[in-house]
Amino acid sequence: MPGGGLHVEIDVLSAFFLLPVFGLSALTGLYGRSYLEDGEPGTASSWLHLNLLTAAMALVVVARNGLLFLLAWEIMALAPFFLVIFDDRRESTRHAAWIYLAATHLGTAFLLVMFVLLANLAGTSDFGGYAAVLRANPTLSSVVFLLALIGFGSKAGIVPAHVWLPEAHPAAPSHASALMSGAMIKVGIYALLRMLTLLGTPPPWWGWVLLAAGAASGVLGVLYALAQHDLKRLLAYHSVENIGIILIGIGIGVLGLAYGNPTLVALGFAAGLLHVVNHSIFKGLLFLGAGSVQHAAHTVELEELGGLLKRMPWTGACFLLGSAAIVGLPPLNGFISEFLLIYSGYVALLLPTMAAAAAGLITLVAMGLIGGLAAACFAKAFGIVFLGAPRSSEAEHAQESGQPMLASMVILAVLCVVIGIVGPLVVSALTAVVAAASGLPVTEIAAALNPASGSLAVAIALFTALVVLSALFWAAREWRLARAGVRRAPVWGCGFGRPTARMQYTASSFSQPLVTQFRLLIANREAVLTPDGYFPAAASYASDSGDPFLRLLFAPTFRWFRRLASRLNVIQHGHIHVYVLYVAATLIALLAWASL
Amino acid sequence: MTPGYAIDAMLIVAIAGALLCLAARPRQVLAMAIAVSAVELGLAASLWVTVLAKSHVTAADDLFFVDAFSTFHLVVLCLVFLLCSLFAWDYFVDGGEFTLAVGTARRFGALWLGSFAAMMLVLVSNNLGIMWVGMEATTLLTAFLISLHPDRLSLEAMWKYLLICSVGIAFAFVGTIFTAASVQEGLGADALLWTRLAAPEARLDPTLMTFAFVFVLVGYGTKAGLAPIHSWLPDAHSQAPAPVSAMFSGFLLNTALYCILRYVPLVRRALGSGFADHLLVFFGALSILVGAGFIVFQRDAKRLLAYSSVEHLGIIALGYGLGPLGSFAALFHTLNHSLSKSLAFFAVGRLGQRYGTHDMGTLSGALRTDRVWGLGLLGSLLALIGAAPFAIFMSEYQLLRAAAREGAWLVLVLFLAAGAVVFITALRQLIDMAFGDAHSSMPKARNASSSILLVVGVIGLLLFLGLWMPPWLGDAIGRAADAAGARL
Amino acid sequence: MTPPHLFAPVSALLLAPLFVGVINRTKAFVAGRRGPPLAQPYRDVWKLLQRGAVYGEITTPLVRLGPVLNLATLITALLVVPFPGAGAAVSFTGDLIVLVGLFALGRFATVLAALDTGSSFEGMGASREMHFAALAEPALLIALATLARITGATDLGSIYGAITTASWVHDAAALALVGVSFLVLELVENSRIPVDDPTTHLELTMIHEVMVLDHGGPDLGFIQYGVALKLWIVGILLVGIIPLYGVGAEFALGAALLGMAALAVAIGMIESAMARYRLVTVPQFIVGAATLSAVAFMVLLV
Amino acid sequence: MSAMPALLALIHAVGLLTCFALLGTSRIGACIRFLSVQGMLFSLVPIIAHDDGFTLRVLLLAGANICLKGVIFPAVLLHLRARAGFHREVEPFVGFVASILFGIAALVVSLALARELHPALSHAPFVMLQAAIFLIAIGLFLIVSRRNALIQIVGYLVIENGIFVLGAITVVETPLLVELGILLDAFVAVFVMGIAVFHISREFGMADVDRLNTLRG
Repeated sequence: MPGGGLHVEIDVLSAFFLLPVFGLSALTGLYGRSYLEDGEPGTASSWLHLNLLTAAMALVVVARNGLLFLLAWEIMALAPFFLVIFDDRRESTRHAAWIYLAATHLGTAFLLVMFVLLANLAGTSDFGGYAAVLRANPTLSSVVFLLALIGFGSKAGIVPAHVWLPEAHPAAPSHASALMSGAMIKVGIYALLRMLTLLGTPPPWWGWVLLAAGAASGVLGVLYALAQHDLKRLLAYHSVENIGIILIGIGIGVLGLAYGNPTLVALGFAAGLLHVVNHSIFKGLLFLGAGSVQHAAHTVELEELGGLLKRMPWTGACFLLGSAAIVGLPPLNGFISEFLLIYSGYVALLLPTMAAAAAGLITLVAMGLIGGLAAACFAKAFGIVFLGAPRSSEAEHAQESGQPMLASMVILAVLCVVIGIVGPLVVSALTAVVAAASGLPVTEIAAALNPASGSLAVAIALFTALVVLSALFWAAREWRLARAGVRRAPVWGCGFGRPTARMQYTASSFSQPLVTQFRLLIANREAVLTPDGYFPAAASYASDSGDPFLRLLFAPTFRWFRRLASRLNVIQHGHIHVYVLYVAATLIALLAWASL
Repeated sequence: MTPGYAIDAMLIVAIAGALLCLAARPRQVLAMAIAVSAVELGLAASLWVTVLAKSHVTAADDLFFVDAFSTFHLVVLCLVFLLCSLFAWDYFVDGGEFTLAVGTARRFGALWLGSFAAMMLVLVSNNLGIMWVGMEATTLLTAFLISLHPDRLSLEAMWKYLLICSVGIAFAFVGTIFTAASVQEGLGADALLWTRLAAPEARLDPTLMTFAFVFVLVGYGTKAGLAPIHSWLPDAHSQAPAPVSAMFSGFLLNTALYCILRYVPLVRRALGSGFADHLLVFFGALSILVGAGFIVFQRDAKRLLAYSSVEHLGIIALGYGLGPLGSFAALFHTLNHSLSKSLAFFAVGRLGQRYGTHDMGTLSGALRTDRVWGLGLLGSLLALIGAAPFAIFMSEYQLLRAAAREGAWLVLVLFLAAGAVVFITALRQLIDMAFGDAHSSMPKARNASSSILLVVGVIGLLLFLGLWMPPWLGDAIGRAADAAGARL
Repeated sequence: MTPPHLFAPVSALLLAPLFVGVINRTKAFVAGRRGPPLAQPYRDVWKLLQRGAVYGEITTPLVRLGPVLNLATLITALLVVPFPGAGAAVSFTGDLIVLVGLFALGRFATVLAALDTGSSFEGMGASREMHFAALAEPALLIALATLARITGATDLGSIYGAITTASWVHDAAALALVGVSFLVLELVENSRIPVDDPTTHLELTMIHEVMVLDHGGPDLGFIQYGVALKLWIVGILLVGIIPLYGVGAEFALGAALLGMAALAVAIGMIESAMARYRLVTVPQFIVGAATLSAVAFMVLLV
Repeated sequence: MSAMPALLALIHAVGLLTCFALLGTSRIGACIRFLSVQGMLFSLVPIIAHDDGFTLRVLLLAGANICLKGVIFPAVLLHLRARAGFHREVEPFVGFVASILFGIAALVVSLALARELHPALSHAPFVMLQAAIFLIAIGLFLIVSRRNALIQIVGYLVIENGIFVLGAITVVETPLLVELGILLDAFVAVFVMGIAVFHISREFGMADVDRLNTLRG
C-alpha cells in the first residue's frame, strides 16, 4: 500500500479492546438476524457494512502503522454511514447521516495533521518510530496529545464533538446502534490510550484536560439525556455520559502518572478500562432492548409507550437489569467500575498535593451528580416505557420479541450480573491491561489494585446478605399475605373514579423539575400553554431538545460559511469582457510582482 | 518497431480516425472512437514500458520527445479517452433525444479524435512552439464540442471558452517567445527545443525567464482553470455534453497544466527553485479556496463538478510546488482525479438524461431510479470529496506529507479547511441526490452491461489504488516525478 | 473494642422507631399536646404487618419488590455504619461508597415501585424524590470526602474512629460546616420539614408520602420501618462527628445515645419551628448543603 | 541596410495610427480595414528586422502573412458582417474619447515597459518592441471594452499582430514548421470564431455579446 507497511500486532491492550468489538458484533449479528425482515431493501448492504465495520474496528485496534491505522479508521468511519442511512426515505435519517459523516470527517482532519506531523518527524509511519520522536520532544507530545484528543474524541463523542451521536444512533437499526455505541466509540478511547502509551510521561495538565473533558461530557450528557423523550436519543446521550466517566478514569490515571502515584494510576485506568467493557455490555443491551420495543410497538417515543413489562416480560427484565447496571447500582457491573472510580477519587483526596486532592473532589462531585441524574433518567426511561398502563394502541398490543433477539439480550444481562458478582476477580484480572496502558510494571499495579479488590470482595459479601434479606422479607410478606389476603383495586386518584392511561405522569413531566433547574445548560426550547380560567380550554407542554451545541454552535457557523461563500458570486457574473479583464489583470499583477 | 515510431503512429492513428469519421455513420463514429482510443492506449502503454527502460525517447529529429513525465500523462490521457468514448456510446446511442444526427455525429467524431490528436501532440512535442500550436489547436477543436447541440446557453459557453482561452493562449505564446529569446548563446533554430533548454549547459537570462514564466503561467493557467482565471470553466463544463465535460475535466485541464510544468525546470535553472514553486503553491492554494467556496452554494450538479475540477487542479498545482514528494502526490492525484471526475460526469450526464435536468434539487433518489449510475454518482463523488478508502484520500495524504515536509503549515491548514468545507457541503447535496426521494413516475432504469462494467470498473480501480499501490506503479510515478523536476 | 461489633446494627434495629417516636413526641409537646406514646411507631409497624394488602390493578411484581428491597438495603447499610464507641460491624476501605450505592439502590427500587402503580400522584412523588436525591448524593459524597480528608482515612469505621477533640481543635470550622450539611441531609433524605411534611394530607405537596401512597399492609410497614432506619443512619453519621471520645471511651456509647436523643429532639423542634419550603426552593436548600461541605473541603486545602 | 531604422520607424508610426483609428471609429467596416492595413504593415517587419536579409524563407513567411492578414481575414470578417447583418457598432462600454485617452496612456506605459525590457533583448529594435507591447494592450482593450463580437475578434487579431512582431524581432530564427503551425492556428482561429459569431448572431439575432450573461454563479 502507498507509503506504509502492513504492520499489525496484538498486545494486551488491543486484545482487551477486541473483546467488546467481537463479542458485541456476534451478539448484535444474532439479534439483527431476526430484527431485520429479509427482502426489505438495503438489508443485504446493511449486513455488508455491519461486518465491514467489525473488520475495520478490529484492524484499527491491531494496526501498528500510522497509514494502515488511518485507512482502517476511515473505513470504520464510512461503514456506519451506510448503516445510519439504512432507512433513507426519511429526511431526518439523511440529515443524521450527513451530521455523522461530517463530524467524523472533521475529526479525521485533525488526525491527518497529527499523523503527517509524526510521519515527517519520525521518518516512518510505524508506531514504534513515533514513540521514539515523541519521548524526545515534550512540546511535540503536547501538540500531538491535543490533536489526538480532538480527533479521537470526536469519534468517542466527547462534548462538544458529541453532536453526531444523538442524531446517528436513533437513525440506525437498533443492533447497528448497539454496535456503534457499544464498540465503535470505544475504539476512539482505545486510540486515545494507544497514543498516550506512545507519548511518554505526561505533564499534569493533560490529566486536567482529560478530567475536565470527562466531567463536562458526563454531566452534560446525562442532563441532555434527561431532556429526551425519544428512547434511542436518550440512550445515545447516555453514551456521551459514559464516555465522560471513562475519560474521568483515564484523567485520574494520567494525573497519577504525572504526580508519580501508582495507586492513582492503577485505580484510574482500571476504572476507565473496566467501564469500557461494562458500558459496551449494558449499552449494547439497552439498545437491543430499545430495538425490541421499536419492533413490538413501532415507536420509541416515550409518551406513546407504557406497560410493556407485562407484555414483553423478558425484554422488560433485561432492560431493567441494564438500567440498574448503567446507573451503577450494586451488585451489578456498573457499580464495580464506578466504585473503583470514586475509590480513586478518595485516594486522590488524601494526597498531600493540593491539586491532586482537588482532582479527587471534582471526581466525587461529578460522579455523584452523574449517578443521581442517571438514576433519575433511567427511572423515567424504564418506568415510562415498561410500567404503568400503555399510552397507545401499538403499545397496548405489543408482542414479546423472538428467541434470537431475547437470547442476545439475556446473554448481555447475565454478563451484567456476573461481572458484578465476580467483581474482585475482574479487577485483579485487569492488572495486565492497566500495566500495558499506563506503562508501569505489573507488580506495582497489582499491589495498587489489591486493596480495592479486597474491599470489593467484602462489598460482594454484603450484597449477598442483601439478597438473602430481601428474599427473607419477600417470603415473610407472602406468608403473611397468604392468610391476610390480597385485593386488587384502582389506584388512588384523589377520588376521581375513572383514571385513564393518558392521566399518567409523562416522561416530560417526570424530568421537568430537573430540566427546569438546569435549563441554563440544557437550553431546550419549551412551548408551554398553561391552563387559565376556571374551565381551561386547552393546556399543553411540549419540549424540543435539539442538541444545544448543534443548534447554537455548529449550525450557525455552517450558515455563516454559506453566506460568506455566496459572496463569491459577484466575481462570476457572466460578463465575458470582465472575464478577459481578469486574465489581463492577473497578468499585470504578476508582472508587477515579478519585476519588483 | 522502434519506440520513436510509436509516437508518430499515435498521432497518425488519431488523425486518420478523425478523417475517417467525416465519412462514417453515427454508430460507426462512436465505435471508431472506442477503437482508436483502445489502440492509442496500447501504443501509449508500450511507449511507457520503453521509456521506463531507457529514460526517454525522441523521434522526428528531436521534434518529438517523451520522458516518464509525458508518458505518464499520455497513458492517463488515453485511459480517459477510452472511458469517455465507451461512455459516449451509452450516452449517444440510447440517449433518447441525445442520439446524434449524421452530420452532428461526423462533426463529433472528427473533433473528438482531432482534439485527442492535438493533446497527444502537446504531450509528445519537444519543441515548445509545437506544444503551443497543439494547445491552441485543442481550444479550436473542442470549442464546437461544447455546442454540439447548439442552443443559446451552449453557444454562450462556447464563445466564452473560445475567446478567453484564445487570449490566454496568446499570452502563453508571448511566454514561449520570451523563453526562446532568453537563450543567451544562440541555439539558433533549436532555441525552442525543450531538451536543449533543459540541458545543464543551457544558460537562460533570468529577467526574460521571469517574464516568460509569468506569461506562460497566466496563459496556460487560463486553460487549466486556475483561479482567478477559471471563469470560462464552469460554463463550458455545465453546457457541454457529458462525455465532453468528462474529457475536459478528465484531461484537457491537465494538458494545460502539463505545459506549465514543462517550463518549471527551465525557470528553476534560471532563477533558482523559489520563484516557480511559490507561484504554483499560490495559485494552487487560491484555486482550492475559490473552488471550495463556489462548491458551497452550487445548485447545478455539473457546475459543482466543474468547480471541484478547479479545486482539484489547484491541488495538483500545489503538489508540483511542494518538492519531489509533492510532485509524486500531484501525479498520483492526476490519475485519481481524472478517473473519478470522468465517472462523476458520466453519472451526472446519464442521470441528467433521465431526469431532464442537472439541478440537484430535482436530481434526487438516484439510487432508487437507477442503481448503476446512482452507485457511480455516490462512489465517484465520495472519492472526489476525499473519503477514504478511495485513492484520492491517499494522494491527498501524500500531499499533506509533502506540505509538512516543506514546512508549509499555512497551506496545509488551508487545504484541510477547504477540504472539510467541500466534504460537508457537497456531501449534503450528494446524500439527497443518491438516497433522497425519487419521483414515483420515474421508471426503474435498465442499464447496458457495458455501463455496469464502466461504473464497477472505475470504482473498483479507485478502491484498489486507495488500498494498495502496486510497486511498479509507484516506481513509474516516482520516475515521472523526477522527470517533472527535470532530475533526469 | 469492649462492646461487640454488632452493637451498631442491633441498636439501630431496636431504637430507630423510638427515634421517630421522640421526634413526634417533641412536636406534640411544643404544640402543647400530650402526643402519641414513644412506642407508637413500633405499634404502627406491627399493626401494618398484620394487615392484608391492596395492589393497583395494572401493577407488576415490581410494586411488591420495592419496599422489600428498600428495607433490605437499609438493614445491609446498617452493617457499615459505625456507632461511636462501638465501631461498625463491617468496615473496609471504600465502604462509604457501598453505603451511597445501597441508598441509591433502595431509592431506585422504591421509585420504580411507585411508577409501577401508574398513578400520576406516585409519578409526581417519584419525580421529586429522584430530583432531590440527585442533588443529595453529591452532597453526601462531599461531606464524607471532607471527613476523609480531615482524618486521612477512607473507611467509615476509621474515619469516625479518628474524629477526636484534637481534630476539632484543628479543623473546627470544617467539621462544623460538615455537621450542618449532615443535618440538612438528615432532613432531605428522610423528607422531613422543611423539605417535606410527613403528616400533610394534600397529595400535591407531598414527596415521599405521595410516592408510597398506594402501598398498604406489610409493604407500608416495611416502608415505615425503613424510614425510621434511614433517619437513624444519617443521624448516626451526624452525631458521630461529635468527639464523644472526649468523655472517655467507656461513656462513649451512652453519650452517643444521648446525642441521638438530642438530635431527635432537635429535629422535632425544627419541624415545629419551621414551615415547609416551597418545592422550588428545596433544591437550593440541598445545593446549599453541598456547598457547605465543599467550602469545608476548601478550608482544609488552604 | 541604413534604411532599416527609418523603415521601421515609418511602420511603427503608421501602425500606431491604425491602432488609434481602431480605438476611435465606431464603424465595423472601417475597423476591419484598419486591421488589414495594420496586418500588412507589420508583416513586413521580419524582412526588415532580420539583418540577414531577404532569404527565401523570410519572404515566403511575410507573403503568407500579408495575404492572410491583409486579404483573407478582412474578407472573412466583412462577409460575416454582411451575413450577420449589423453595420455599426452600438455605443461601447467605454466611449470612443475615453478609448483614445486609454490609447495614449497605453502608449506611455508601453514605452516604459519597452525601456524596461530592452536591455534583456538588446538585439531587438526598440520601436518594434514598444509597438508589440502597445498592440497587445490595445487588442486586450478592444476585447474588454467593446460589445460587438466582431470587434472582439478584431481585438484578438491585434494581439496576434503584436505577438507576431514580438516573435519576429526577438527570436532570431524559428523552424519553418513552427511558423507555419502558428499561421495555421491564427487562420483556423479566425474561421472558428467566425462560425461561432455566425451561430450566435443567428441564435440571438445580434452579436452583442454583453447579452451573453445567462450563465453565472
